Amino acid sequence: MSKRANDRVRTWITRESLDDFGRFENIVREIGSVEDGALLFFQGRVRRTNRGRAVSRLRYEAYGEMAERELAAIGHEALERFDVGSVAAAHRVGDLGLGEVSVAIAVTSAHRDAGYAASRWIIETIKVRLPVWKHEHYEDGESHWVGAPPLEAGTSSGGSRFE
Amino acid sequence: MSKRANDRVRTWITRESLDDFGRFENIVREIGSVEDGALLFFQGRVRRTNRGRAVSRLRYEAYGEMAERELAAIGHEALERFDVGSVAAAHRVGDLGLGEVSVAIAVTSAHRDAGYAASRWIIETIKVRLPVWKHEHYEDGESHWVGAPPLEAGTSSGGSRFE
Amino acid sequence: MDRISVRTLFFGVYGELAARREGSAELAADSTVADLVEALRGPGGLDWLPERVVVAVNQGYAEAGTVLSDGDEVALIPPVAGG
Amino acid sequence: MDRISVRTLFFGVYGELAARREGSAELAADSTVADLVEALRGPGGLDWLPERVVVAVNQGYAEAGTVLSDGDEVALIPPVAGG
Repeated sequence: MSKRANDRVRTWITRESLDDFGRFENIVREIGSVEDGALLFFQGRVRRTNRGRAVSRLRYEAYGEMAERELAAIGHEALERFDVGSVAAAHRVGDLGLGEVSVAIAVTSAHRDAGYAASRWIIETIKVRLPVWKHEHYEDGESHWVGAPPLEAGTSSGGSRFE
Repeated sequence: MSKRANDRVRTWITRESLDDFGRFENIVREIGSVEDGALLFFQGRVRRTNRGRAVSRLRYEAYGEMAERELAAIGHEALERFDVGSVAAAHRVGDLGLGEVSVAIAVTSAHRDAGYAASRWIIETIKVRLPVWKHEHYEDGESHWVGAPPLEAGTSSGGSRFE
Repeated sequence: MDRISVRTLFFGVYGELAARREGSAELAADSTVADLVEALRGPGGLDWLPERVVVAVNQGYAEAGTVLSDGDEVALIPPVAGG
Repeated sequence: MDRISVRTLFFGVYGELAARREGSAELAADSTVADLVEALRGPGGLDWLPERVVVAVNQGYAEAGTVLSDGDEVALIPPVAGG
Protein backbone atom coordinates (compact mmCIF):
# COMPACT_ATOMS: atom_id res chain seq x y z
CA MET A 1 0.00 0.00 0.00
CA SER A 2 1.70 3.20 -1.12
CA LYS A 3 -0.22 5.71 0.99
CA ARG A 4 0.67 6.17 4.65
CA ALA A 5 -1.95 5.21 7.22
CA ASN A 6 -2.76 8.84 7.99
CA ASP A 7 -3.68 9.46 4.37
CA ARG A 8 -6.01 6.47 4.37
CA VAL A 9 -8.13 7.37 7.42
CA ARG A 10 -10.49 10.34 7.73
CA THR A 11 -12.76 10.71 10.76
CA TRP A 12 -14.73 13.58 12.22
CA ILE A 13 -17.53 14.63 14.58
CA THR A 14 -19.79 17.30 13.17
CA ARG A 15 -22.88 19.40 13.77
CA GLU A 16 -23.36 19.63 10.00
CA SER A 17 -25.57 17.34 7.94
CA LEU A 18 -24.10 14.01 6.84
CA ASP A 19 -27.01 13.28 4.52
CA ASP A 20 -25.15 13.99 1.30
CA PHE A 21 -23.53 10.92 -0.32
CA GLY A 22 -21.44 13.23 -2.53
CA ARG A 23 -19.32 14.46 0.36
CA PHE A 24 -18.25 10.89 1.02
CA GLU A 25 -17.74 10.16 -2.66
CA ASN A 26 -15.14 12.93 -2.78
CA ILE A 27 -13.38 11.71 0.34
CA VAL A 28 -13.31 8.12 -0.91
CA ARG A 29 -11.75 9.37 -4.12
CA GLU A 30 -9.02 11.14 -2.13
CA ILE A 31 -8.14 8.36 0.27
CA GLY A 32 -8.93 5.25 -1.80
CA SER A 33 -6.90 3.75 -4.63
CA VAL A 34 -7.31 1.74 -7.83
CA GLU A 35 -6.23 -1.34 -5.86
CA ASP A 36 -9.62 -1.17 -4.08
CA GLY A 37 -12.22 -3.30 -5.84
CA ALA A 38 -14.92 -2.76 -3.23
CA LEU A 39 -16.51 0.17 -1.48
CA LEU A 40 -18.90 -0.29 1.40
CA PHE A 41 -20.81 2.75 2.60
CA PHE A 42 -22.99 2.55 5.70
CA GLN A 43 -25.40 5.20 6.94
CA GLY A 44 -27.26 5.13 10.23
CA ARG A 45 -30.40 7.25 10.06
CA VAL A 46 -32.98 8.52 12.53
CA ARG A 47 -35.75 5.94 12.37
CA ARG A 48 -39.34 6.86 13.10
CA THR A 49 -39.92 3.88 15.38
CA ASN A 50 -37.55 2.89 18.19
CA ARG A 51 -38.49 0.20 20.69
CA GLY A 52 -42.11 0.61 19.68
CA ARG A 53 -42.25 4.37 20.33
CA ALA A 54 -42.81 7.04 17.67
CA VAL A 55 -39.73 9.25 17.59
CA SER A 56 -40.22 12.88 16.57
CA ARG A 57 -36.60 14.06 16.69
CA LEU A 58 -33.45 13.47 18.68
CA ARG A 59 -30.33 15.11 19.94
CA TYR A 60 -26.84 13.63 20.05
CA GLU A 61 -24.44 14.91 22.66
CA ALA A 62 -20.74 14.03 22.44
CA TYR A 63 -17.73 14.39 24.66
CA GLY A 64 -16.24 16.42 21.85
CA GLU A 65 -12.49 16.06 22.11
CA MET A 66 -12.59 12.51 23.39
CA ALA A 67 -15.09 11.51 20.69
CA GLU A 68 -12.77 12.89 18.00
CA ARG A 69 -9.90 10.89 19.45
CA GLU A 70 -11.87 7.67 19.85
CA LEU A 71 -13.30 7.83 16.33
CA ALA A 72 -9.82 8.38 14.88
CA ALA A 73 -8.51 5.49 16.98
CA ILE A 74 -11.33 3.24 15.71
CA GLY A 75 -10.51 4.18 12.11
CA HIS A 76 -6.82 3.39 12.51
CA GLU A 77 -7.54 0.18 14.40
CA ALA A 78 -9.79 -0.95 11.52
CA LEU A 79 -6.88 -0.45 9.14
CA GLU A 80 -4.72 -2.69 11.33
CA ARG A 81 -7.33 -5.38 11.95
CA PHE A 82 -8.66 -5.75 8.41
CA ASP A 83 -7.15 -5.84 4.95
CA VAL A 84 -8.74 -2.56 3.86
CA GLY A 85 -7.42 0.32 1.82
CA SER A 86 -9.13 3.30 3.43
CA VAL A 87 -11.64 4.26 6.12
CA ALA A 88 -13.79 7.39 6.38
CA ALA A 89 -16.18 7.75 9.33
CA ALA A 90 -18.21 10.63 10.69
CA HIS A 91 -20.69 11.05 13.53
CA ARG A 92 -23.26 13.77 13.79
CA VAL A 93 -24.05 15.73 16.98
CA GLY A 94 -26.82 18.21 17.77
CA ASP A 95 -30.47 18.09 16.75
CA LEU A 96 -31.57 15.63 14.06
CA GLY A 97 -34.93 15.13 12.40
CA LEU A 98 -36.44 11.88 11.09
CA GLY A 99 -34.47 10.31 8.26
CA GLU A 100 -31.35 12.38 8.90
CA VAL A 101 -27.99 10.59 8.91
CA SER A 102 -26.40 10.19 12.35
CA VAL A 103 -23.36 8.16 11.36
CA ALA A 104 -21.67 7.41 8.03
CA ILE A 105 -18.86 4.97 7.36
CA ALA A 106 -17.06 4.33 4.05
CA VAL A 107 -14.54 1.52 3.69
CA THR A 108 -12.61 0.64 0.54
CA SER A 109 -10.80 -2.65 0.15
CA ALA A 110 -9.22 -4.85 -2.48
CA HIS A 111 -11.76 -7.59 -1.76
CA ARG A 112 -15.30 -7.33 -0.44
CA ASP A 113 -14.86 -9.83 2.44
CA ALA A 114 -12.59 -7.45 4.33
CA GLY A 115 -14.79 -4.48 3.46
CA TYR A 116 -17.98 -5.99 4.90
CA ALA A 117 -16.14 -7.21 8.00
CA ALA A 118 -14.45 -3.87 8.65
CA SER A 119 -17.59 -1.83 8.06
CA ARG A 120 -19.51 -3.99 10.52
CA TRP A 121 -16.72 -3.89 13.08
CA ILE A 122 -16.52 -0.10 12.89
CA ILE A 123 -20.22 0.48 13.51
CA GLU A 124 -20.33 -2.08 16.35
CA THR A 125 -17.23 -0.51 17.92
CA ILE A 126 -18.66 3.00 17.60
CA LYS A 127 -21.73 1.79 19.47
CA VAL A 128 -19.75 0.54 22.46
CA ARG A 129 -16.82 2.96 22.55
CA LEU A 130 -17.69 6.35 21.11
CA PRO A 131 -18.64 8.79 23.90
CA VAL A 132 -21.87 9.95 22.29
CA TRP A 133 -25.34 9.96 23.88
CA LYS A 134 -28.75 10.04 22.29
CA HIS A 135 -31.68 11.95 23.71
CA GLU A 136 -34.84 10.81 21.97
CA HIS A 137 -37.99 12.93 21.79
CA TYR A 138 -41.26 11.13 21.16
CA GLU A 139 -44.46 12.22 19.49
CA ASP A 140 -46.26 12.02 22.83
CA GLY A 141 -44.02 14.79 24.16
CA GLU A 142 -41.85 12.65 26.40
CA SER A 143 -38.11 12.29 26.01
CA HIS A 144 -35.51 9.82 27.16
CA TRP A 145 -31.75 9.32 27.20
CA VAL A 146 -31.22 6.09 25.27
CA GLY A 147 -29.32 3.46 27.22
CA ALA A 148 -30.01 5.21 30.52
CA PRO A 149 -31.40 3.17 33.39
CA PRO A 150 -35.15 3.66 33.88
CA LEU A 151 -35.76 6.60 36.18
CA GLU A 152 -38.00 6.45 39.24
CA ALA A 153 -41.67 7.29 38.93
CA GLY A 154 -42.22 11.01 38.58
CA THR A 155 -38.98 11.75 36.77
CA SER A 156 -39.53 9.62 33.67
CA SER A 157 -42.05 11.91 32.02
CA GLY A 158 -42.07 15.58 31.29
CA GLY A 159 -38.90 15.40 29.27
CA SER A 160 -35.38 16.36 30.14
CA ARG A 161 -34.59 18.91 32.81
CA PHE A 162 -31.84 20.09 30.48
CA GLU A 163 -32.05 21.19 26.90
CA MET B 1 -44.59 -1.78 5.22
CA SER B 2 -46.86 0.60 3.36
CA LYS B 3 -45.20 0.51 -0.05
CA ARG B 4 -45.86 -2.42 -2.39
CA ALA B 5 -42.89 -4.66 -3.26
CA ASN B 6 -42.60 -3.19 -6.76
CA ASP B 7 -42.11 0.28 -5.30
CA ARG B 8 -39.34 -0.97 -3.05
CA VAL B 9 -37.14 -2.66 -5.67
CA ARG B 10 -35.27 -0.94 -8.50
CA THR B 11 -32.85 -2.88 -10.69
CA TRP B 12 -31.24 -2.21 -14.05
CA ILE B 13 -28.46 -3.16 -16.46
CA THR B 14 -26.78 -0.18 -18.07
CA ARG B 15 -24.02 0.96 -20.41
CA GLU B 16 -23.89 4.28 -18.54
CA SER B 17 -21.53 5.09 -15.69
CA LEU B 18 -22.55 3.95 -12.21
CA ASP B 19 -19.76 5.94 -10.55
CA ASP B 20 -22.00 8.68 -9.20
CA PHE B 21 -23.24 8.11 -5.62
CA GLY B 22 -25.85 10.84 -6.12
CA ARG B 23 -27.87 8.78 -8.57
CA PHE B 24 -28.32 6.14 -5.88
CA GLU B 25 -29.01 8.72 -3.20
CA ASN B 26 -32.02 9.90 -5.20
CA ILE B 27 -33.30 6.38 -5.78
CA VAL B 28 -32.90 5.45 -2.11
CA ARG B 29 -34.90 8.55 -1.21
CA GLU B 30 -37.69 7.42 -3.55
CA ILE B 31 -37.93 3.78 -2.52
CA GLY B 32 -36.80 3.94 1.14
CA SER B 33 -38.80 5.14 4.13
CA VAL B 34 -38.36 6.77 7.54
CA GLU B 35 -38.73 3.32 9.08
CA ASP B 36 -35.30 2.47 7.65
CA GLY B 37 -32.56 3.19 10.18
CA ALA B 38 -29.76 1.74 8.06
CA LEU B 39 -28.53 2.14 4.52
CA LEU B 40 -25.87 -0.11 3.09
CA PHE B 41 -24.36 0.85 -0.25
CA PHE B 42 -21.92 -1.46 -2.01
CA GLN B 43 -19.88 -0.68 -5.09
CA GLY B 44 -17.74 -3.14 -7.01
CA ARG B 45 -15.00 -1.36 -8.96
CA VAL B 46 -12.46 -2.30 -11.60
CA ARG B 47 -9.32 -3.12 -9.63
CA ARG B 48 -5.87 -2.63 -11.10
CA THR B 49 -4.63 -6.05 -9.96
CA ASN B 50 -6.55 -9.29 -10.49
CA ARG B 51 -5.00 -12.67 -9.72
CA GLY B 52 -1.58 -11.02 -9.84
CA ARG B 53 -2.01 -9.50 -13.29
CA ALA B 54 -2.11 -5.77 -14.07
CA VAL B 55 -5.50 -5.00 -15.60
CA SER B 56 -5.67 -2.12 -18.06
CA ARG B 57 -9.41 -2.16 -18.78
CA LEU B 58 -12.26 -4.62 -19.13
CA ARG B 59 -15.48 -5.26 -20.91
CA TYR B 60 -18.66 -6.72 -19.47
CA GLU B 61 -21.01 -8.55 -21.78
CA ALA B 62 -24.52 -9.44 -20.62
CA TYR B 63 -27.36 -11.55 -21.89
CA GLY B 64 -29.38 -8.37 -21.87
CA GLU B 65 -33.01 -9.37 -21.40
CA MET B 66 -32.23 -12.33 -19.18
CA ALA B 67 -29.84 -10.25 -17.08
CA GLU B 68 -32.57 -7.66 -16.51
CA ARG B 69 -34.96 -10.41 -15.44
CA GLU B 70 -32.47 -12.14 -13.16
CA LEU B 71 -31.38 -8.94 -11.47
CA ALA B 72 -35.01 -8.00 -10.81
CA ALA B 73 -35.66 -11.50 -9.46
CA ILE B 74 -32.64 -11.23 -7.15
CA GLY B 75 -33.89 -7.87 -5.85
CA HIS B 76 -37.36 -9.21 -5.10
CA GLU B 77 -35.97 -12.38 -3.56
CA ALA B 78 -33.82 -10.27 -1.22
CA LEU B 79 -36.99 -8.50 -0.07
CA GLU B 80 -38.56 -11.86 0.76
CA ARG B 81 -35.51 -13.41 2.42
CA PHE B 82 -34.45 -10.47 4.58
CA ASP B 83 -36.21 -7.89 6.71
CA VAL B 84 -35.26 -4.99 4.46
CA GLY B 85 -37.19 -1.95 3.33
CA SER B 86 -35.85 -1.39 -0.18
CA VAL B 87 -33.31 -2.70 -2.68
CA ALA B 88 -31.68 -0.89 -5.60
CA ALA B 89 -29.13 -2.75 -7.73
CA ALA B 90 -27.48 -1.99 -11.05
CA HIS B 91 -24.88 -3.71 -13.19
CA ARG B 92 -22.76 -2.05 -15.81
CA VAL B 93 -22.01 -3.49 -19.25
CA GLY B 94 -19.62 -2.37 -21.99
CA ASP B 95 -16.08 -1.00 -21.63
CA LEU B 96 -14.84 0.06 -18.18
CA GLY B 97 -11.59 1.70 -17.13
CA LEU B 98 -9.71 1.26 -13.85
CA GLY B 99 -11.66 2.44 -10.81
CA GLU B 100 -15.00 2.53 -12.61
CA VAL B 101 -17.99 1.02 -10.86
CA SER B 102 -19.21 -2.29 -12.32
CA VAL B 103 -21.96 -3.05 -9.82
CA ALA B 104 -23.79 -0.98 -7.20
CA ILE B 105 -26.24 -2.20 -4.57
CA ALA B 106 -28.17 -0.09 -2.06
CA VAL B 107 -30.24 -1.71 0.70
CA THR B 108 -32.26 0.11 3.33
CA SER B 109 -33.53 -1.65 6.42
CA ALA B 110 -34.96 -0.90 9.85
CA HIS B 111 -31.97 -2.57 11.48
CA ARG B 112 -28.41 -2.96 10.22
CA ASP B 113 -28.20 -6.75 10.72
CA ALA B 114 -30.65 -7.40 7.91
CA GLY B 115 -29.03 -4.72 5.75
CA TYR B 116 -25.55 -6.22 5.93
CA ALA B 117 -26.89 -9.74 5.36
CA ALA B 118 -29.03 -8.73 2.39
CA SER B 119 -26.31 -6.64 0.76
CA ARG B 120 -23.88 -9.52 1.03
CA TRP B 121 -26.42 -12.04 -0.25
CA ILE B 122 -27.24 -9.87 -3.26
CA ILE B 123 -23.63 -9.48 -4.42
CA GLU B 124 -22.88 -13.18 -3.89
CA THR B 125 -26.04 -14.13 -5.78
CA ILE B 126 -25.24 -11.74 -8.63
CA LYS B 127 -21.87 -13.44 -8.95
CA VAL B 128 -23.35 -16.89 -9.41
CA ARG B 129 -26.61 -16.13 -11.19
CA LEU B 130 -26.44 -12.97 -13.27
CA PRO B 131 -25.65 -13.81 -16.92
CA VAL B 132 -22.79 -11.35 -17.26
CA TRP B 133 -19.25 -12.09 -18.44
CA LYS B 134 -16.04 -10.21 -17.94
CA HIS B 135 -13.32 -9.86 -20.54
CA GLU B 136 -10.17 -8.54 -18.90
CA HIS B 137 -7.45 -6.75 -20.80
CA TYR B 138 -3.99 -6.68 -19.25
CA GLU B 139 -1.16 -4.20 -19.48
CA ASP B 140 0.95 -6.77 -21.34
CA GLY B 141 -1.58 -6.73 -24.20
CA GLU B 142 -3.20 -10.09 -23.46
CA SER B 143 -6.84 -10.56 -22.64
CA HIS B 144 -8.93 -13.26 -21.03
CA TRP B 145 -12.54 -14.18 -20.32
CA VAL B 146 -12.71 -14.41 -16.54
CA GLY B 147 -13.98 -17.75 -15.28
CA ALA B 148 -13.33 -19.41 -18.61
CA PRO B 149 -11.35 -22.66 -18.64
CA PRO B 150 -7.71 -22.15 -19.64
CA LEU B 151 -7.39 -22.35 -23.40
CA GLU B 152 -4.88 -24.57 -25.17
CA ALA B 153 -1.45 -23.21 -25.96
CA GLY B 154 -1.51 -20.86 -28.90
CA THR B 155 -4.98 -19.51 -28.26
CA SER B 156 -4.41 -18.00 -24.82
CA SER B 157 -2.46 -14.95 -26.01
CA GLY B 158 -3.11 -12.36 -28.62
CA GLY B 159 -6.41 -11.36 -27.14
CA SER B 160 -9.93 -12.17 -28.14
CA ARG B 161 -10.86 -13.05 -31.67
CA PHE B 162 -13.95 -10.95 -31.08
CA GLU B 163 -14.25 -7.41 -29.92
CA MET C 1 -44.21 -31.11 -36.76
CA ASP C 2 -41.38 -33.67 -36.96
CA ARG C 3 -38.56 -31.18 -36.69
CA ILE C 4 -38.12 -28.04 -34.65
CA SER C 5 -35.71 -25.19 -35.10
CA VAL C 6 -34.19 -23.31 -32.17
CA ARG C 7 -32.09 -20.18 -32.06
CA THR C 8 -28.75 -20.62 -30.28
CA LEU C 9 -26.80 -17.86 -28.52
CA PHE C 10 -23.14 -18.12 -27.49
CA PHE C 11 -21.94 -15.78 -24.76
CA GLY C 12 -18.52 -14.82 -23.43
CA VAL C 13 -15.76 -17.30 -24.17
CA TYR C 14 -18.24 -19.60 -25.89
CA GLY C 15 -18.86 -16.94 -28.53
CA GLU C 16 -15.11 -16.70 -29.00
CA LEU C 17 -14.60 -20.47 -29.20
CA ALA C 18 -17.57 -21.04 -31.48
CA ALA C 19 -16.47 -18.12 -33.65
CA ARG C 20 -20.08 -16.97 -33.63
CA ARG C 21 -22.51 -15.35 -31.27
CA GLU C 22 -25.69 -16.70 -32.80
CA GLY C 23 -26.74 -19.75 -34.71
CA SER C 24 -29.65 -22.11 -35.14
CA ALA C 25 -30.13 -25.82 -34.78
CA GLU C 26 -32.63 -28.28 -36.21
CA LEU C 27 -33.77 -31.02 -33.87
CA ALA C 28 -36.33 -33.79 -33.69
CA ALA C 29 -39.58 -32.72 -32.06
CA ASP C 30 -39.57 -33.26 -28.27
CA SER C 31 -35.80 -32.88 -28.08
CA THR C 32 -34.43 -31.80 -24.74
CA VAL C 33 -31.69 -29.38 -23.75
CA ALA C 34 -29.37 -32.39 -23.37
CA ASP C 35 -30.18 -33.48 -26.94
CA LEU C 36 -29.30 -30.05 -28.26
CA VAL C 37 -26.00 -30.00 -26.35
CA GLU C 38 -25.15 -33.45 -27.65
CA ALA C 39 -25.89 -32.34 -31.22
CA LEU C 40 -23.76 -29.20 -30.83
CA ARG C 41 -20.86 -31.23 -29.43
CA GLY C 42 -21.12 -33.85 -32.21
CA PRO C 43 -18.72 -34.65 -35.04
CA GLY C 44 -17.17 -31.54 -36.53
CA GLY C 45 -18.94 -29.47 -33.86
CA LEU C 46 -18.17 -27.66 -30.66
CA ASP C 47 -16.21 -30.45 -28.95
CA TRP C 48 -14.98 -28.05 -26.24
CA LEU C 49 -18.54 -27.45 -25.02
CA PRO C 50 -18.93 -29.06 -21.56
CA GLU C 51 -21.42 -31.91 -21.52
CA ARG C 52 -23.14 -30.30 -18.54
CA VAL C 53 -23.02 -26.75 -19.88
CA VAL C 54 -25.40 -24.27 -18.25
CA VAL C 55 -28.27 -23.43 -20.58
CA ALA C 56 -31.04 -20.86 -20.57
CA VAL C 57 -34.21 -21.37 -22.56
CA ASN C 58 -36.19 -18.27 -23.43
CA GLN C 59 -34.15 -16.26 -20.92
CA GLY C 60 -34.52 -18.50 -17.91
CA TYR C 61 -32.13 -21.14 -16.56
CA ALA C 62 -33.21 -24.60 -17.76
CA GLU C 63 -32.53 -28.22 -16.81
CA ALA C 64 -30.92 -30.84 -19.05
CA GLY C 65 -34.33 -32.50 -19.32
CA THR C 66 -36.22 -29.39 -20.38
CA VAL C 67 -38.11 -30.11 -23.63
CA LEU C 68 -37.51 -27.61 -26.41
CA SER C 69 -40.15 -26.13 -28.71
CA ASP C 70 -39.92 -24.69 -32.17
CA GLY C 71 -38.64 -21.12 -32.06
CA ASP C 72 -37.09 -21.35 -28.60
CA GLU C 73 -34.13 -19.12 -27.78
CA VAL C 74 -31.42 -21.28 -26.24
CA ALA C 75 -28.37 -19.63 -24.68
CA LEU C 76 -25.13 -21.46 -23.90
CA ILE C 77 -23.90 -19.92 -20.67
CA PRO C 78 -20.21 -20.04 -19.70
CA PRO C 79 -19.27 -19.44 -16.04
CA VAL C 80 -20.75 -16.06 -15.17
CA ALA C 81 -18.45 -13.30 -13.89
CA GLY C 82 -20.52 -10.30 -12.94
CA GLY C 83 -19.99 -8.10 -9.93
CA MET D 1 0.66 18.70 47.82
CA ASP D 2 -1.75 16.98 50.25
CA ARG D 3 -4.89 17.70 48.28
CA ILE D 4 -5.64 17.64 44.57
CA SER D 5 -8.48 19.18 42.65
CA VAL D 6 -10.03 17.54 39.57
CA ARG D 7 -12.58 18.84 37.10
CA THR D 8 -15.64 16.60 36.75
CA LEU D 9 -17.85 16.33 33.64
CA PHE D 10 -21.31 14.75 33.58
CA PHE D 11 -22.63 13.59 30.22
CA GLY D 12 -26.04 12.47 28.97
CA VAL D 13 -28.41 11.31 31.66
CA TYR D 14 -25.76 11.87 34.34
CA GLY D 15 -25.80 15.59 33.57
CA GLU D 16 -29.56 15.52 33.94
CA LEU D 17 -29.50 13.55 37.20
CA ALA D 18 -26.66 15.59 38.70
CA ALA D 19 -28.39 18.81 37.61
CA ARG D 20 -25.03 19.97 36.36
CA ARG D 21 -22.67 19.26 33.47
CA GLU D 22 -19.49 20.33 35.16
CA GLY D 23 -18.12 20.41 38.67
CA SER D 24 -14.93 19.95 40.63
CA ALA D 25 -13.83 17.70 43.44
CA GLU D 26 -11.10 17.93 46.10
CA LEU D 27 -9.36 14.69 46.94
CA ALA D 28 -6.40 13.45 48.92
CA ALA D 29 -3.22 13.18 46.85
CA ASP D 30 -2.83 9.75 45.17
CA SER D 31 -6.59 9.21 45.06
CA THR D 32 -7.84 6.84 42.39
CA VAL D 33 -10.82 6.91 40.07
CA ALA D 34 -12.58 4.59 42.55
CA ASP D 35 -11.91 7.05 45.38
CA LEU D 36 -13.46 9.88 43.36
CA VAL D 37 -16.53 7.82 42.52
CA GLU D 38 -16.94 6.88 46.19
CA ALA D 39 -16.69 10.54 47.19
CA LEU D 40 -19.23 11.59 44.56
CA ARG D 41 -21.68 8.88 45.69
CA GLY D 42 -21.21 9.81 49.38
CA PRO D 43 -23.68 11.36 51.85
CA GLY D 44 -25.82 14.02 50.23
CA GLY D 45 -24.20 13.20 46.90
CA LEU D 46 -24.97 11.42 43.66
CA ASP D 47 -26.31 8.20 45.17
CA TRP D 48 -27.69 7.05 41.78
CA LEU D 49 -24.17 6.92 40.30
CA PRO D 50 -23.23 3.27 39.64
CA GLU D 51 -20.33 2.09 41.78
CA ARG D 52 -18.64 0.78 38.63
CA VAL D 53 -19.43 3.78 36.44
CA VAL D 54 -17.34 4.15 33.28
CA VAL D 55 -14.85 6.99 33.66
CA ALA D 56 -12.52 8.81 31.30
CA VAL D 57 -9.49 10.69 32.58
CA ASN D 58 -8.11 13.41 30.32
CA GLN D 59 -10.25 12.09 27.45
CA GLY D 60 -9.25 8.47 27.59
CA TYR D 61 -11.05 5.54 29.20
CA ALA D 62 -9.56 4.81 32.64
CA GLU D 63 -9.57 1.95 35.14
CA ALA D 64 -10.93 2.11 38.70
CA GLY D 65 -7.34 1.96 39.94
CA THR D 66 -6.05 4.84 37.81
CA VAL D 67 -4.38 7.41 40.07
CA LEU D 68 -5.58 10.98 39.62
CA SER D 69 -3.42 14.09 39.44
CA ASP D 70 -4.16 17.69 40.25
CA GLY D 71 -5.97 19.37 37.34
CA ASP D 72 -7.19 16.12 35.71
CA GLU D 73 -10.37 16.21 33.65
CA VAL D 74 -12.57 13.33 34.81
CA ALA D 75 -15.70 12.45 32.82
CA LEU D 76 -18.53 10.30 34.15
CA ILE D 77 -19.71 8.27 31.19
CA PRO D 78 -23.23 6.83 31.05
CA PRO D 79 -23.94 3.98 28.59
CA VAL D 80 -22.95 5.35 25.20
CA ALA D 81 -25.53 5.41 22.40
CA GLY D 82 -23.89 6.58 19.23
CA GLY D 83 -24.48 5.20 15.75
